[in-house]
Order: sequence, then C-alpha cells, then structure tokens
Amino acid sequence: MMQHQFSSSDGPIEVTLTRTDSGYSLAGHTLESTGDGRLKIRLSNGRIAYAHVAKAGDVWWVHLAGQTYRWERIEPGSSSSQNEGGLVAPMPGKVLDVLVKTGQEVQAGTPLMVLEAMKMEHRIVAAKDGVVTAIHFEAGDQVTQGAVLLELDE
Amino acid sequence: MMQHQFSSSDGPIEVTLTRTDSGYSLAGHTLESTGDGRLKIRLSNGRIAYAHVAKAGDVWWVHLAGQTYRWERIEPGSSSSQNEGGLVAPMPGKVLDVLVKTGQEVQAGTPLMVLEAMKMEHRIVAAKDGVVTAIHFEAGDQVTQGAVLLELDE
Amino acid sequence: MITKVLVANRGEIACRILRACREAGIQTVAVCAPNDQGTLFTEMADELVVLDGDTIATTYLDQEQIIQAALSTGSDAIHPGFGFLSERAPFARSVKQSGIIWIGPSPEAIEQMGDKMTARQTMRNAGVPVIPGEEVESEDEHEALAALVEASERVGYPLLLKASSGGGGKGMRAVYDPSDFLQSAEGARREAVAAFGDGRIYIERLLNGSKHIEIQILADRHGRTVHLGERECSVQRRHQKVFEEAPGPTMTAELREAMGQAAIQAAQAVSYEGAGTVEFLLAPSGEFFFLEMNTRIQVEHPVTELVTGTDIVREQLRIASGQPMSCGDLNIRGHAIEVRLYAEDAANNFLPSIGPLAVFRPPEGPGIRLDAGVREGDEVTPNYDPMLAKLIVWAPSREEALQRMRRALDDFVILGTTTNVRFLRELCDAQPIVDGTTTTTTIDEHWPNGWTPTPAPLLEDASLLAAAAGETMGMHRTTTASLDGESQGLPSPFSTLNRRYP
Amino acid sequence: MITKVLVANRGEIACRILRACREAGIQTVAVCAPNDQGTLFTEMADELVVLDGDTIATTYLDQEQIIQAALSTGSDAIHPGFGFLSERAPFARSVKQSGIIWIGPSPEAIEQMGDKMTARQTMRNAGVPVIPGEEVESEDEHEALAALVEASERVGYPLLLKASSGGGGKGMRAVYDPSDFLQSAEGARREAVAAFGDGRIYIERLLNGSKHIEIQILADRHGRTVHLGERECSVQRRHQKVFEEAPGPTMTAELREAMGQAAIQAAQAVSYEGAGTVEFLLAPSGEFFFLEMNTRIQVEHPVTELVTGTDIVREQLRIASGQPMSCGDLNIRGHAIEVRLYAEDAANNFLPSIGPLAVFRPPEGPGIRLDAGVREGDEVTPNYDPMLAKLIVWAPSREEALQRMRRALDDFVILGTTTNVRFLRELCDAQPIVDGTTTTTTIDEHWPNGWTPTPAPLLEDASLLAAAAGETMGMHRTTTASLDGESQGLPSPFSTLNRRYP
Repeated sequence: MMQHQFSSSDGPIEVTLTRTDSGYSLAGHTLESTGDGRLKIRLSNGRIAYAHVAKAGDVWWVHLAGQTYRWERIEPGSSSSQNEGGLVAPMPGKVLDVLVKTGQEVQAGTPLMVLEAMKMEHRIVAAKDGVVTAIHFEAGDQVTQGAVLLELDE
Repeated sequence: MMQHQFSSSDGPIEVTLTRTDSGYSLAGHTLESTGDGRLKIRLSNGRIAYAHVAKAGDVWWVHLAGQTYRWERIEPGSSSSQNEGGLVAPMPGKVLDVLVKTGQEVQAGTPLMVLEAMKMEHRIVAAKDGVVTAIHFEAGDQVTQGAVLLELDE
Repeated sequence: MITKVLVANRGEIACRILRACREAGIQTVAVCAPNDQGTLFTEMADELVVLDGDTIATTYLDQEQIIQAALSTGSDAIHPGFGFLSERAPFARSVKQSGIIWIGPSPEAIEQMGDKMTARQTMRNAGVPVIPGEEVESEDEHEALAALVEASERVGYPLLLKASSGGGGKGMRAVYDPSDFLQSAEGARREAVAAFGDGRIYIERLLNGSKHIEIQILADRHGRTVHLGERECSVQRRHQKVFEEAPGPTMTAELREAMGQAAIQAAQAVSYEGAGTVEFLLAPSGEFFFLEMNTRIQVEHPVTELVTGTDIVREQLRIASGQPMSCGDLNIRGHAIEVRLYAEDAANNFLPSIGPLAVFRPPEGPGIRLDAGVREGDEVTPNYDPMLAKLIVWAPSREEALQRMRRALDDFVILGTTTNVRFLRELCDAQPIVDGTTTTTTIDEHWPNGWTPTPAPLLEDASLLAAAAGETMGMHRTTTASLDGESQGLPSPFSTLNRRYP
Repeated sequence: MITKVLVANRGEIACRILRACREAGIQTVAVCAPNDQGTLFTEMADELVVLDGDTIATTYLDQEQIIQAALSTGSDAIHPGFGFLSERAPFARSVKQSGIIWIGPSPEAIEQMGDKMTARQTMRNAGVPVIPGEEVESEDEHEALAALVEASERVGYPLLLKASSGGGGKGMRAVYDPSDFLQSAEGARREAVAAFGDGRIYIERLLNGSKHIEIQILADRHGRTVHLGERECSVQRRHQKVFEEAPGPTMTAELREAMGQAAIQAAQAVSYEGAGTVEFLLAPSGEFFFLEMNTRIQVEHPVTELVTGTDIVREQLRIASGQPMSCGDLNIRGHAIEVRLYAEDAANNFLPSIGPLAVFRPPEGPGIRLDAGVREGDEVTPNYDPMLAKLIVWAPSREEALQRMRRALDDFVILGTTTNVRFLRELCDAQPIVDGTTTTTTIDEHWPNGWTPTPAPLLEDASLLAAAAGETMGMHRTTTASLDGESQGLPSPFSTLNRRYP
C-alpha cells in the first residue's frame, strides 16, 4: 500500500495505490511501466492510454490522452501529512532499525525508525504525541517511497 | 592521460586523450560535454560539430557531421592491451591499496593494486613477469576509466 | 551572389532561416546574447558570435555590434527575421552602407510603411481603401491626451488606439465607451513610449465583427511583384495572433484578386522589394480596409508556403541576391493551419510561464510541420518572447486540416512548463473555428469569462495514478556515472530536473 | 460508412493507416504477432489483438485468424497495407464474404493483375504496350528448365527471369550471357517456390538503360478513374527500390498524359476500385511498356501525395465507403523525393543488420516527412523486413529537394544498428541522381565494385576522440532508482544497452 498526497484547489488529495502483479492501480485504472519512461494505463473504461510523466521541483507533470496535469506533491515528512495517522517512507530505502514497539506511547519528536537511503541515514520521527498501533516493517526490509512504515494513534 | 584501444581493420588503434580545462583533446580536436548527452567538438580546422554517441555491447557508435562511425573497444583488462606496458584502470573508481613499490620485481599473477568500483573490489594483476617502473596513484586517489595506474617493464 | 548570411535573430525564426541557408549552400553566422548560448539556433550556424551585453537593447538590438559581427566574419548579407531590428530603417541603411546585403526592402520602404500615418497616406494615394482614423502627435502628454479626446469625437465609437510605430499588441486599446477613453489613452501612450520610444498614437474606428486578412507579397528587381494569396489571422487573444490559416475560409476568388491587387499596389507604391505582408480588415459588408504593411517575413508565413508551394525564405535569399524569384503563377491547394505554442497559462488570463521543458515531444505524421526554437531539456526563461514553436498542418481540405490539427495537438507532449496547448486543442472545437466564421473578437465572445479547460474526470484520476506511481517508482531520480571521479549528470529527461534529497 | 478499421499489417504502413483513420474519426484495431508487442504501431490503435503464432505464416498471413479478429472486435473494414495479405485474392474474397468491407480492389481484379501472365494478356487486349516475353509453367523442375531454355532463345538477351507471382526482387535474375542461363534459372525457380509456393517463371527482354516509371491510379464507384501522375523509381539495389521521386525528372506533359491514359485503361480493363499502381519501363527510345500492376497502396505513395496534394489513404477510406473520391484535377507542384532507410550494411553488399536503435533522431525542418515504424529504444530484429522508415522531402524544385534531402540525411542520427543512411547521402551526390538520368542499373554502374563510404579522415579522428571521451566519462553507464527495492532500468538511451561490468 503506497500513499501519496497531492495538493489541489479543493485541498489535499490523498492517493493510495494498490500494488498489482505488474504495477499499480487506483480507482479502477491500472498502470504498468513500459520500460521507456512512459506508463501504460488501462483506464476503467477499458481503453489503453500511455502517460508521459516528469517531475520538476515538487510537481509531477502528466500528459495523458491530450490532457496535461500538474500535481504538486505534499512531502510525506511535512507536518500536514504526518498528522494523517500513517507514517510513510519519504524515499525508497532500507529499514536499519525499528526503535519502538506496538502499543508504545511516544511523544512528538520521538525517533521511531531509522531508514537508509541515498547512502544516508534518516530518522523517522513522531510529529505528535500518540500510541504506536502498527509497525509494518522490520530491520533489513526494503521499503518503497510512500510505503506506510508504522501507524500512530492520538 | 587516458588510454583506450579500439579495433580497426588495420589493427588496434591506441587513443591517448589529453585532459583539457573543460574536456579532452586528440589530434588537434577538442571536446567537451554539452550536458544533454552529446559532445561538442571543435575540429582541428576550427569548425564546431556535435557528436551523438552511444555504446552497444563493446561498440561505441558516433554520429558526427553526417557520418556514423563504429568503434569496437578492446577491453583494457584483455591480454592484448595489458602487454603494452601501462596498466590502465578498467573502470572509474577509487584506489584502495597499492600492493607493490617502484623497482619491485613481480611475476605474472602478482596483485599490484586494489581498486574499488561499482561497489566491488577489483584486483589489478600483473599479466606477465616484469619490474614496476612507475606508480601513478596512491591509496585514496580517484581514477578515471583508462587512466594508466602503473607501468611494468619486462 | 550571397555566400554567407548573418542571421540577426534568435529562436524559431533563426532556426528557419539557418536551415534554409544551409540547404541553399550558403554559409551562416548566428549571433546570440550570452544567455542564449547553447540554445538550438546557436548550434545550427557554421559560426557563432556571442554578443557582448546583458539586455536585449545591448545585444539583439545593438546595431553597431551586429554589423561588426557581420564584417568580422566576412558575412555578405544580414537576414533580420522578424521583430528585433527587422523594421528599423536606420539599421537597414547602416547595413547597406557597410557594404552588406540587406535581406529585406529598402530603408525608404520600411520608413514609409513603418509609420502608420505615412503608410495610410501612401495607401490612400495609391487608391487602397483605409479605415477612418487619424493620428495624434505631441511630445507633451497633456497636449497629446487633449488632442486624442478631440480626435476620438471625429472618429466615433467603438474605436481602437494604436501606437503609431507599434506592433504585437503593445500600446493598443479598444474603447467602447467615451467614459473609458481617457484612461485607455493614457495607458496606450505609456506603453507606446516604453516599448517604442515614440508616444504617437493612432486612433481608428473599430470594425467589430471583422476578419483580419493579410496578403503575402513578393517583389523582385526584375519587375515582378506578386501576391501569394491571403492568410486569415482573425483569432487573437490580447491582440496576439494565435490561430492562422490559409486560404481564408470565407474567401472568394474575386475578393482574393481584389485584395491581392490592392496589396500589390501598396507594395509598388513604395517600390517594395522582397517579402512583405499587407494587412487588411475585412468588414462583414465585404469591404476591406488597409491596416498596415509588415516589411519583413512574418510569423505565420508557413501557412502560405504550404498552400502555395513556395519557400518564402529561399525567395528572400534569391531576391536579395538580385535573382528573379522562382515562384510561378499563384496556385493555392489544400488548406493549412498554424497555431502558436506559447509558454503561458491560458486558464489564468494567458500569463506567461517559465520552467524546464522536461519533456518536449512534438507530434509526428504526414502533413505536420513544426517550426520550433526549443527542444527537450531547454529552460523557458522570462528573458524573451514566450512563443516556443509554431505547429502547422496541411491537408487537402479545411475539415481534414482541422482533424489533423486536433490529432497533432493531442499528441504534443510538453511537461515541466505550462503551455497553451490544451487551449489550442479546445479552440479547434469552438464553433466559429469549425464554421470558419471567426472574427477578431471570437475568443472574447466564445469565452467571455476567460478560458478554463473542459474537465475530464476519468483522465484526471488516471493522471493521479500516474503521478503517484511515478513517485513510488522513483521515476524522477537517477544517479549517474562519474567524470574523473566527480558526479556528473547523464542525459535523461529526469536528470536535468532537481533532486529533492540532500 | 466505415466506422472501425482493422489494419492487417505492421510497421510504418500500419502507423500511416492508423493515423489516417484516427484523423478521420474512424476507430482502429491493430493486430500483431507476439514478437511485435510494444512496437510503435501497436500503441496507435484503439484496440490491439495479439495474434496466436510464432511465424509470419501463422500471424500476419493467417487469414482466418485476422478475419476472426475483425469480427470479434466489431470492425467493419480491413485495410491490408502492402505486402502480407494485400494481394491475396482469396483473402479479399473471405473478408467480403464475412460481411467486412475490403479496402482495396475486387478479388477478381487482384487475380487478373496478380498473375503476371494474365496481366500481360489483359493489358495487350486493352491496347497497353507490353515487353516481349513469355511465361513457363511446369510442375517438374527438369521440364520447366528445358522450357525456359527454349523460351530464352525466342525472347533474346539480355533477359530477366521473374517469379510469376513474385515481388520485392525475390525469384528475380538478370541474365546477360546464355552460358549463365541455366544456373540463374534454377536459382530463380528455387526462390520462387520457396517464397511464393509457385514455381512459374516469367522471362522477359531486359531493357537496359530504361527508367522504372509508375503511375498512381485512383478509381471510385462513381465512375471516376484518375491518375495522379508518375513516380520514377529507377534507382534500385538488388531489385529493391531505394530512391523514388515525383515528378520524373525527364518526364514531359505529353508522355505523362500518354502513360496516365494507358494506366487508366489498365485499371478500367479490370474494373479497378481504390488505389493502385501501374508500373512501366520507359526505354531510352521514349517507348514505354507495361510491367505489372500493384493492386494496393505502395511504399512510395508519399511522393505522389506531396506533389499532387492528395491523401491517398484517406481516398482509399472514402472509396471503400462508397463515397466519391475527393481529389480534383491533376495538379503537380514542386518535387518530392523518398529514400528508404534500411537496417543494412551498404558497404557489405547491403547485408541486413540488427541491433538496438540506441539513438534514433530524425531530421527536422520544413518540407521533411518521415514515415517511420520504429522509434528510439526499439530493437531491430531479424524477424521482419529491414526497412525502418521512409524519409520524404518536398521542395519547390528538384534541385531544392535534393539539397533538402542531403541536409536531412546529414542530420539523421541512428546509433546502435548499421543503416544505409550514409549510402543514401552519397547517392544524392551521384552524377546520374544530380542530372536525373538514373536508370534501373544506375547503382551497379556507379559503384561497380559495391559501395564503400568516402573517407573523411578529419571526422574519423574526431569520432575516435568522441568514443574515447565517451568511455572515459562513462556515458554508457547509469545506475538507477529502485522499484520496490529491486534495481530497475530507467529511461535513458544508454540504460537499455548493456553493462559490461559484473
């Protein structure tokens, strides 16, 4: 399960991708990579379309069937999304250490997990006080960007 | 000084590049990278030309001013080139250890240097008996592919 | 004979001219401002002179420096393209005085046509109909405004204010109500002074519901002045053309001949040489009125080339060399449409936009021509005009050309910078475009509250899937091999963007 | 009316037809062999049916499977393109019997023209001149060869052996000396049996010094049969066309009219419908002789489209729908040249080559059309014809078209697979091409010992610099981000190649 947040004029949009055998799906559309930088999408109406994507700054640009969309991504590490409950991996990497246990009470600022990515260590820190309700990975696991690492309840 | 060997119908061609402020030179032509995958060449006659290059297998393909050239590279680690005197780096990397000294007699198979590249260690080994006449790098140095690491005389 | 041309321009028109010269076996010199180094046109010339300066005035408008560049490179001709120095008579004169061939009309013809008032007088004398109107000239702002108010009463409403030495919509205001007049006149004068250093304002009657029709002219030194038929360029947003076609969808053979002859008279009245365009307003009544003459090649020349089978830039080179033009009798065939691709936010009042052209993939297929000044990986900067390219299609009929344009715009992929490509695509479905009944106010009437894209919820959802999957798969990140141990970007559409991680 | 077309072909002609349908608002279905999945044309259709089979015979030539695909997708028409099933009368008949519109002539017309002998007889009856020659038909190889030797004496030398149901140079041999005859005849018969399952051989007098001129025909159900002028396709290597142009450089209006009328007679003799081509040999004497009729769209149709201002595929769709064709009177303007880009080693007897299209950057600019079936990143495999694309240019004159073609070929960048692009470029400088005096033996005469590229030592040295610098800078290596922790290639021209290090 991969979560991402994008901003829109109607407020943040939360996108939760479902992993399929060969790619991802959302709202009845399924997607796989073509290997040449495009994404092949089977729309929910059965049509096939090829998306070109590029990221510039925090914005994902998507061209699809004559339409061009810009989606500004809200960083998972930013305060607005960290309060949503699930704590998601800010980048793909490897879990080096899990510093808390299920049921443990934590305070804002408590380190929860250590992630290694881009040859650097990153500490995943609680943004608010709460209780750890679930831990989805253990040390040594590979995680994708956007993967929900653990869950925190107020 | 970077050496590469390419094969041609007239036998191997040895190419020794000279490093310039912004690129490389050879036979009066100078070259720099454009940053978009092409190479900008000032030909010895003063004209500017842009080369597209790509490597497929061991062959470098070069398009330049309407001509397309194929240059099959002879691997520096292969026996044919290792006998030329200089031992060149088979890939860019970092010198981890120098195992011999200038003047030292070595036998074919003696490890001379340890190189780290592509996250792996590679031992540079003497291909024949001889005497180390020069060592161009020390531990910790970065080396380019084709850089002459040390020299061996029979 | 011309053997080496210096192109005193940039972007897509410089590319167009440089390619034509190369095909003609003529050597080329490009000049560029320092901030244009590495852009497409600078690589197309045999030689490049980087001008010294950091503003347009000290580079592309620096007459002295450009003539010096021509002399020092041994260029025997200068092609000015459009904009910049193309209609500056003193520049044309200096070029000729330096012993260099000027690829364009004489300085005198530029002067006579460059000034709207003189042009009107010349046209009236040549028997070409002109719109009711008059010019106001005064150094003093207060006096000028008073005179403008007086003149407005004689011309009548609605009216149009234009900078006398203007172009490109600058210093232009439409006024429908006398109570708005003063504010509009002040604004127009301010823009005119700022843009052209010339505060003269011309007032003319605004002919609403009219079509903007222009006639392409070619004249050589061997006694031949011909017209290449019309272009209709009615579709404009903020007085900037955006959709141009040839032939005009409502044109008749008789009207074409009448307008063509009027244009030839206009050209002959100033002993015109080379390529030029005579612009007319075509009123609903069928009457047409002279607007102005552009004494240079025009942005929209490709539609004329495609329907008449000519190469206007090659003809310019021939004419300037003293050769007769090569084109034969007028032979209009099929239909061509050009749209101008701007880096602008059409949904936000056409505000210019900037950014990287992270992906720039033009459409492919028969009957499609792209005159571009950019390529994938370029950065759109605020330094120059936001026009990135012109997309032109040709097809046997207008209906097929519109179908082809729709397909081409759907296939045009540009990511990283906001462009008007979707606006252009939806424009192709607007009823006045489909019917060919466009006028200069079509866009304002069709989208009275401004344009916003028609929603496509299915695709919007799917695009979110693509963005989220792209993020998950890390499609924006790539680490690359080293140059002498240093980290160095490799060619990838993504590597030139940014890396979010420290 | 046609609402959904299944395109029973692949590569560039499938792309050409699919784009035309899309512009016409017609839905499309592509069919492909499993090893063609992911190639360009398969992405252009609204629907894709992957055929079941691993040979050409069990996929693109599987009539039953293709008709089933049309029926199951609700296609109301089939466009066969060229090659494959395009000239198989039984297929055309089955398509029609299945209630599907066949975009092409009637099965009877295909039969009458598909067999060279019947075609010659039909033409003779229609008063169209044919070359002296005769056909030999025998199941038994020994008998057939004996009959061929006899016939060869009647026809005279030099002569040409051709497979009766052949095409594309297969089963074709030129024989100049009787002592070579037997070996050539055996070879021709062997190839004919292998390629077409039909050992009939046709012998005709070889008219050396002749031009290959063909006339494009269109015929609709509303009583109109017109010709669209000629193409000259004399320039061939191993009986494969490689350089085609329109109009013919030595053509006169009178000869065009005579050949055009002969072609119309040929078409009318078989009640032809749709697009077709009548091929002639034009002898130095000015006499012309019927060669054969191709009852389908042809590879080189774009040069005719560009000089006549027609869209032949759109006309095919109209005609098959029962509508009148839309093209008007013949109006030939300017000059068009097409070259065929093959994956082959021109310096090594035109041997086909394979490999990745690591870089594939077509030339840009006005007057250039590319009909391609591939794109950057594709792999050229030995499975299909080595033609990658057709590069077509148009210009107002032949001289300008040749100039444009030279520039376009110089700018065409293809790396990773050997192509004939440099051969084509040097062909543009060959004197018979420059003069327009090409004949069917031009290439053999101009390069009697085979073609080798003209050396360019300066560029060769500079290319070594580029290769060595590329290696030093590691331009071929890139490591990439991960998909769910697994290492995964990212889009880069280099990442699809190989990585030499373990």
